[in-house]
Amino acid sequence: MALNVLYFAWVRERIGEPREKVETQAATVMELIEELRAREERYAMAFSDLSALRVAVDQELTEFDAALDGAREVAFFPPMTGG
Amino acid sequence: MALNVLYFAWVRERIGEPREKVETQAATVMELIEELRAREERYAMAFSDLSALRVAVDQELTEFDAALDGAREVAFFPPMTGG
Amino acid sequence: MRIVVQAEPFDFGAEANAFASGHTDMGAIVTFTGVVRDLPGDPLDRMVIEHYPGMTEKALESIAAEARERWSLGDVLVIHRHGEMRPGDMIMMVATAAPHRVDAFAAAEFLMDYLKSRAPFWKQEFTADGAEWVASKDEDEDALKRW
Amino acid sequence: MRIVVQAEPFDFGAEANAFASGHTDMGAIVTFTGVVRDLPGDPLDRMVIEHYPGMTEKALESIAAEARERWSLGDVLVIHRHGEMRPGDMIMMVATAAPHRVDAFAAAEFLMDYLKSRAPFWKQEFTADGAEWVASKDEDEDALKRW
Repeated sequence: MALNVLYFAWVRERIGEPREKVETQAATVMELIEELRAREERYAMAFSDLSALRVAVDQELTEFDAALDGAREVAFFPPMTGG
Repeated sequence: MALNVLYFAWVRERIGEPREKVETQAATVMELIEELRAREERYAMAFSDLSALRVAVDQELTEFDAALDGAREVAFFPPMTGG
Repeated sequence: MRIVVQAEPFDFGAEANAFASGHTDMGAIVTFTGVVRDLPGDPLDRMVIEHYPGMTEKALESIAAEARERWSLGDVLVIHRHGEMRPGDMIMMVATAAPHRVDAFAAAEFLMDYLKSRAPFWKQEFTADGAEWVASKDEDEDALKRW
Repeated sequence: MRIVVQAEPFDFGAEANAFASGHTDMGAIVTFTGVVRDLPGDPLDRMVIEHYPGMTEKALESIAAEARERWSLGDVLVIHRHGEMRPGDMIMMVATAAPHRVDAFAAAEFLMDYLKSRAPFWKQEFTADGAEWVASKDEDEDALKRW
């Protein structure tokens, strides 16, 4: 499947781009992260400490073990600092 | 001593005036209330249920057993409903 | 700190803007505004608020001073009207400015709880049935116990 | 209920007045406004807020809808800016209208607690030392536990 993968804040800075299309068979967010980590050093760096990351699937906050079936958009970012 | 005695809200309505000068030797608020009660029916009515009344001496909320020495102004009123 | 007791209406938005604009070192501004409600089933013609001139200002100043002792606050504003008001009219407002939101919220709630039952104001409501003094609520007296 | 996410400044006073004026059946209006603070010792040149278009609006709507389920509220307003801001600029505001003050206060605090760490905004501060992403605070995460 083709996923839109989005990055925000320092995750975006480490990856070097705000979004990309990723062709993947990953069944969960965690499997997607493993695939990305294996690609290049900048991904490995961005995903080195998952406790500092949050993930949204189709614009809903979720956990790293969330399933990806039917998902169209996955976003990675640090803890939010609104308000 | 001569005290300015003030009445507010329904206490003012029952007494029939907003303020009066009272010549008294009362040592406490309670003694002043007893003197007023003895005066006329309208005072007895206004002071019939002290749990429904509050008192301020020289513009500070206080209790019915508060001393009056040196006081210049005593005010009686129902519980406050500001805000 | 500014304490205002007046019969005239006040401009909530203008007051809120002026209050919030004065403080580049305060991250959090909280306002509370009390509005005359129209009573369902018993339409309110007007509300008249009586107060105790002199004591009112003292009581509000002492409540505001206590809030400034309890929380880290940059500023406090209290405006309270007396006299005649109609449904939809604003009765009063408080505003607090603090470095952090927890202090701004707590101080505003504290001010309101004290102002409700410790500042010498008395509300009277006029409806088609006549005039009635608003009774104080046990819950307002109870609200003071948490501070 | 009105949710606004925009880069442009907003007029806090005008928004507050418009919000408060619409409700003769609501006795209590609470507003919270977040202001860019100047950091003592390390003067802030500017703050830039990044957000996640689409998800931001959804998250704010869902937080506001939850507030309306939990408390008796007449109305909710949330305005949050993104992009570049200077010290003293207003970042965001929430407003709540309720028949009673307890609900208006609780809902405003709830909205702020959730908005702080569940709405997809990220602050970056620019000082003479360079740019730094603002770290989330444990106390903000902890604040959610009380609801």
